Amino acid sequence: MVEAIRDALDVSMQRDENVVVFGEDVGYFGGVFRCTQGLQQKFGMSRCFDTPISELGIVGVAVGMAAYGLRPCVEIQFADYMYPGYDQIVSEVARLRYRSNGEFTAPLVVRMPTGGGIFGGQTHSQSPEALFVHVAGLKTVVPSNPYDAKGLLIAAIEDNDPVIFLEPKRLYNGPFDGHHDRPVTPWSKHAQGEVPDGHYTVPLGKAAIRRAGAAVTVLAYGTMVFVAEAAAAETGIDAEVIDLRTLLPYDLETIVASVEKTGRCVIVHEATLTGGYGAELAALVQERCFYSLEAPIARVTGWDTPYPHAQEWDYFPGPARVGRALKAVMEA
Amino acid sequence: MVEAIRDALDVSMQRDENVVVFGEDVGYFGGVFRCTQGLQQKFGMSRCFDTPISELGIVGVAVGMAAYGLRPCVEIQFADYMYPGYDQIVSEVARLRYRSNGEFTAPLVVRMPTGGGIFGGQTHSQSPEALFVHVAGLKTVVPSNPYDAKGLLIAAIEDNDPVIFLEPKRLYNGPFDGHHDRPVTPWSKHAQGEVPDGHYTVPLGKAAIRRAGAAVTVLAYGTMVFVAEAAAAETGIDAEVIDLRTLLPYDLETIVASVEKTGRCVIVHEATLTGGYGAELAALVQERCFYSLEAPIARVTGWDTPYPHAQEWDYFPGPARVGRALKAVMEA
Amino acid sequence: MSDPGRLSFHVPAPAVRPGGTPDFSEVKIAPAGEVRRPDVDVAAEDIRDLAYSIIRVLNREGEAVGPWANQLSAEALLEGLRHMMTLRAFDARMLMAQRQGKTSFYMQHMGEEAVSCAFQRALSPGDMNFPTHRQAGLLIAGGYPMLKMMSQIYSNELDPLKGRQLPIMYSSREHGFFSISGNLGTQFVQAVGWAMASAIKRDTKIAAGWIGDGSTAESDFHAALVFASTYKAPVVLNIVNNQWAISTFQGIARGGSGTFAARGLGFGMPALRVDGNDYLAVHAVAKWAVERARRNLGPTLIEYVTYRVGAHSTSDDPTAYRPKMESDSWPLGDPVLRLKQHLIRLGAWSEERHKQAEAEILASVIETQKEAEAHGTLHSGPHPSARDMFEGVYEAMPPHLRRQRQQAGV
Amino acid sequence: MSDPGRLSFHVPAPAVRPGGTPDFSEVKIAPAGEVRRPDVDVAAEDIRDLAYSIIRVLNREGEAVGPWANQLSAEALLEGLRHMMTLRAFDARMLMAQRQGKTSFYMQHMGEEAVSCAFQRALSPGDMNFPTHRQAGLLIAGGYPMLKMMSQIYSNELDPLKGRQLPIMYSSREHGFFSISGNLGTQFVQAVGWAMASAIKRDTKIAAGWIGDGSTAESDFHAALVFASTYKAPVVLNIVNNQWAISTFQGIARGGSGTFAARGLGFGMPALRVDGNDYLAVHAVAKWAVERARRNLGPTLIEYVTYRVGAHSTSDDPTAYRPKMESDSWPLGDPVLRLKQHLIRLGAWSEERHKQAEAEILASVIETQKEAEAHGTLHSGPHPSARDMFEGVYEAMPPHLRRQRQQAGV
Ligand SMILES: Cc1ncc(C[n+]2csc(CCOP(=O)(O)OP(=O)(O)O)c2C)c(N)n1
Ligand SMILES: Cc1ncc(C[n+]2csc(CCOP(=O)(O)OP(=O)(O)O)c2C)c(N)n1
Ligand SMILES: [Mg+2]
Ligand SMILES: [Mg+2]
Repeated sequence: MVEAIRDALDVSMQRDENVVVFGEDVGYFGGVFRCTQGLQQKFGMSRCFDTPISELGIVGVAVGMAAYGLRPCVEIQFADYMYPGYDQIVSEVARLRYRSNGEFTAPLVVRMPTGGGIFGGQTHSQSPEALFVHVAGLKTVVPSNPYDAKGLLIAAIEDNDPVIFLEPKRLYNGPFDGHHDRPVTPWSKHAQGEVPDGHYTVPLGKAAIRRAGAAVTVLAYGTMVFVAEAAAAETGIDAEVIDLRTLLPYDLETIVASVEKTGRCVIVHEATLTGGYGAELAALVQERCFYSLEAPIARVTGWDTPYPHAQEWDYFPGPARVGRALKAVMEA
Repeated sequence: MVEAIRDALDVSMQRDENVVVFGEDVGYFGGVFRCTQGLQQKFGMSRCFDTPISELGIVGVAVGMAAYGLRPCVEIQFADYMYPGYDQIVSEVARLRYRSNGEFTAPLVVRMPTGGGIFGGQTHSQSPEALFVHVAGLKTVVPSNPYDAKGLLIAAIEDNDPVIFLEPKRLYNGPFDGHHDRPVTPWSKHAQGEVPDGHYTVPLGKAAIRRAGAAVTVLAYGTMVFVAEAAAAETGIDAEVIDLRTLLPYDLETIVASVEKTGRCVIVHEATLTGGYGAELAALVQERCFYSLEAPIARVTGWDTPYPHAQEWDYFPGPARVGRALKAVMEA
Repeated sequence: MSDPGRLSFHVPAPAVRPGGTPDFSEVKIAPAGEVRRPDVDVAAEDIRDLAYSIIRVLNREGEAVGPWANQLSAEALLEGLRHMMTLRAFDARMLMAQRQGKTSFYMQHMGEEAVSCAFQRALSPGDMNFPTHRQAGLLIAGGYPMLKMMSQIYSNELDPLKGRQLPIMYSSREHGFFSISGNLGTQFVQAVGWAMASAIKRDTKIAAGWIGDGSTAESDFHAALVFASTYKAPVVLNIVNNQWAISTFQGIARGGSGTFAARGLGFGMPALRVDGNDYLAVHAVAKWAVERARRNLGPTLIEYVTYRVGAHSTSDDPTAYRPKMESDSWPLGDPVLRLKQHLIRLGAWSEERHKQAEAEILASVIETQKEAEAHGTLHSGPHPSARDMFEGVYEAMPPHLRRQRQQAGV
Repeated sequence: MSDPGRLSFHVPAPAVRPGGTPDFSEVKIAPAGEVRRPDVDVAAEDIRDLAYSIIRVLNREGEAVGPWANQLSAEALLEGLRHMMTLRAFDARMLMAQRQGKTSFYMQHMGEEAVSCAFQRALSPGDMNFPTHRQAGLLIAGGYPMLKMMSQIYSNELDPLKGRQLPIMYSSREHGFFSISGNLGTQFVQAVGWAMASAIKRDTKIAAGWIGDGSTAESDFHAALVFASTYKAPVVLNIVNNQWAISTFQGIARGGSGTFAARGLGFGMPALRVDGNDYLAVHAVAKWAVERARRNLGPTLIEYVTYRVGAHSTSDDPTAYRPKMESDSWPLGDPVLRLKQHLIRLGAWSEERHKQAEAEILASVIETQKEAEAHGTLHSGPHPSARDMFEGVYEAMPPHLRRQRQQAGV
């Protein structure tokens, strides 16, 4: 997925010289996950450069640049480190168009690696998507595979609204279904690892059905898509797995159509439970599909604790936990 | 309610000389809402003082002080301005006990005026409670009247965990049911405006039933408690209005008991809808009360836009909107 | 080490509080004309002293003296006087309108008019200000229609911001005035970003950031200085030190540092301190810094020393925290009176013409106000719609917001 | 103004990149003994030059010279040498353990040992460090049991932090070592708060904040300086300039300013720059600043000039961004070798005793390591439980978390 992201940046920088890329260690070195490798060499120091360690500064200068007319696509080294830039995101990026009645806009993208599964402990594992989804004016995207990552990132850069682009870091080098004790499959051995050359987009706001099923709907995104698929396969439950891809604006039509068909719904995410994005999904689904629901909607998520180091696999919502939830919902 | 908060601070500072109070304009002037008036004079410059305009600094030094052994109770001038301090709140305040295995703790309180209804526009009207409730390690409190405000604030200061204390600014000078065109009642004319002298607490984590009813449960907090009461009275619907008081830890027992009784639930808050605290409440209620529910749970909230200035009353979830929701839920 | 004894806690406090006699004797004011005017390509380390001095042009007699004088014609100065007088009249009317309930909130500029009015005249078309809440002079001196300002304040049907923003939170791309944020400080680093963009695009435009003395404590101030100094951004970074941040005197934000300008020294940035009540000095220093930026010599930090004569906003009463007459003792005088005196001394102006101008300006402001009010005030007359509230959150309204608008029945 | 031409964008870059020949000729190094030692109650404005110079004690010949010399006995220096050698041996073993998969992550100190080891010896019991990720010397020189450090790194059953924290994120209230945060910078302002609290309580304890060169760009750095200077907090604010922030050279964070120490000047704070590879100089300057704090004279900012010899962490390879041999050309040498040379020159040490000490220290570290491993490593042996994961989020477990723990079946 790293290559797909790099490719998306490359394509975007080639097509539009207003696209600039910067962040901590993204210039000469190409980013700690190497997503920007080679871009400085190819496009020069003015288009791709290192910044001081100030997430506030990174987002803040991006706002000024976007107001000027550039399209900054910045990197926050880990989503866990976005908080110093959160004021600029919430108070500025999200509201600039609204408060200036469209006179100034902030068509920028903030990329950040998100999620756990790499023994990163509490400060390299967080999934803060709920903190963006609650903020009017932002769009929030979470790709689950290289094809989508490239197409969604290009779409995000071309979008005239600000986009928070969360990259599940556990998927950078291959799909991950939560079976941490099994060998890692590289993307090259996976269908969605095939990424076309050149320009294409995956539209924001559209979910994808990853596995059709009739018994229960699983709403997931990022790494959890693979976990959900594994859980379905392992339990033998005929689950329909929906990869939301864009968390806001969300694809309510696809969600409602599925739940109306299955009558059951399990929501899966890595972020902490309380006030997580799953709460919004549950609230929406019960509102829209109340009369179709045959069981309470279940959420399988990270626990309401900081993300621990040693207890990674006790914390991570893996296929066993998701499988149990599927069974429970089927039996309810 | 201003006097009740001041009283709580006064009582706490008298009982425990480790309680210190600071923030922007809170010292000599006594705070822009006058909640700390007189405290500097009474307790001296070392116990109550003005700070530079840095919400990061205010929370950051409070963490160091709390680690030393003090009990800082700091003020953020408006909840809308807490974002520069959000990193310290999320990454430090909330996780200090956990990450140090209890060796260092942050028993501090962050007070902030919240909510709309005063023509404060987008930067003096926000209700960011969902951004705290999602963060493990924090407690979040929203009082709705002077009696509770004093008792909850004393409890918060005495609590060994960090507490976010959101004060609905529209309630500072009297209850407000959303009828902005009617004369303002002062607290002195309201039962809950009576505040006992001296020390007492209202326990964190316990909701209060403000209006008993059998037809539908309304979950509300802060200003919305009065709006909900008004809507019930005006529609004549026999609603049970629950004032949550503490959003985390929440009082699930009281909520579930009520909804199991009424079979219907309306959730009301001023914050934007998507990803708001109401989503969590809806998710919990449908999970716990699925088989009792006779209608989809409805949410009446601020719209998913920044808080506008001129359209204050179009934005504010007033009794008319809540009333419509009550009727719809009753008819569903 | 001998027993050092116990520590004690230090909280800075102003010399005088209500009831006391105003005293600015500790404010060191260099005589006008004393501070040198270095070349714009001077090395920052060679002018560190300028961060601790104060550049002044107009002396007590109303003469323009020293190396920073003689930058503006009498016509330009007359125009400047008119801008400041207009801003003052505008303030007076809007304050009154707020008291009359025609709007919710207002913030005036009394005493600080020279800073934004003179600065604006040092910019070129296409340059961009990133202002905070007390720089309406940038708009007035930049020719922005007052009708729009009033309409914004009234949130009426002509409000260019559709009622979405608090009064005085103007925005005008055309007039080089970035949308004001209610969150202090955020604009300062955005100005740096805008300037970086101009350099990236090999453009010629520059940016100006604005911040108050109190707000320099915010994180954005630091980020702005870090990024500006690293990328040598073509930006002028302006600190308006009006001595107060609501009820908090500047000593709380400034702490142990001698001046706010000194904050630039740690970044190797030229840092100048200037008499903010001296139209000529403000303009001369602004021009110097703008030229530096334009010539790609990098950022400049400027502290304008001035005094907030009025209340912080219509929501506070300063007599609760400072002596009532403090502003009368402010040693740098009144910017309007000082420029007026200078122009009279130059022979280009007179008491009578001043009075007449005052009356004319007031009349014209009142006329505009009437026109604005015909289009509505906050609580009466035509106004932006609830529909407007739902627009502009995104470029195109997403489905969830469309549903909400429908629910709202608008 | 004549046509200034087009702007251009400036991005600082290091003089040499991989493939090039290391070159530190632009790094100005004052001879040892040259910089004066002011009294601790000196006015900050009288020592601004110290922010641009570099305090050094050990000269090339290994002699201690100048006014900052002669603060420590030979015994104390021998102890210091042992601390640094211990830290180096500890690093070597833990790095290897990480490569062997016994833990997930490690960060070494190679080249920077003097900074934290010497600083710690200037503190008194009860003082509190607010460290960042490269100050384990504070623990080692402070006598914290190495078994606990290793257990934390291994997340084993003895881990005082119950497996909750990333390796090396130690915490020890008893040893004056505040819980390390993975978020850069946050601790710097907390140190100021701790110091303020000590002053509020009229205590005698002081605090020390720590931050890396790269992290000075973070907002917390600014807030720390603002609050420390306003309240004259009894705190020593330490910047460890090891030339690199992961792949980013210090010029990106430093920008146009001459030095990191200079950042203190804008706050009227004494700011000193010191040879961070000189145990004696670090200790002398630390003592000076600690005394200032203790005597209620307020904060001091110190920049330690050193060099990160190893990789940033076990997650990166520095040859991708800097010449392989760059560390060999670093002009300030190696702290262990320099102190060793000095002690030999003093007649208190010899090559043989050094070799022997090296062997002894390594043996003892290995012994402790074996003991730690008997209690488990990250992926094998005894370890904290899933129950531990649910504890300590709050003082008492709230109902929602209890339900989750039950659901987890633990
Ligand atoms: C982030 C943030 N914190 C607090 C406030 C509240 N506030 C509004 S103006 C003000 C004082 C600003 O003082 P200063 O920067 O000196 O500017 P001045 O008003 O004097 O022009 C404060 C504290 C705010 N608007 N934003
Ligand atoms: C807020 C935040 N942003 C980014 C990071 C990622 N990060 C970890 S260490 C580091 C470099 C720090 O450099 P410096 O401050 O010079 O300290 P050094 O590692 O050189 O000791 C970065 C960018 C982080 N941990 N926290
Ligand atoms: Mg001010
Ligand atoms: Mg470094």
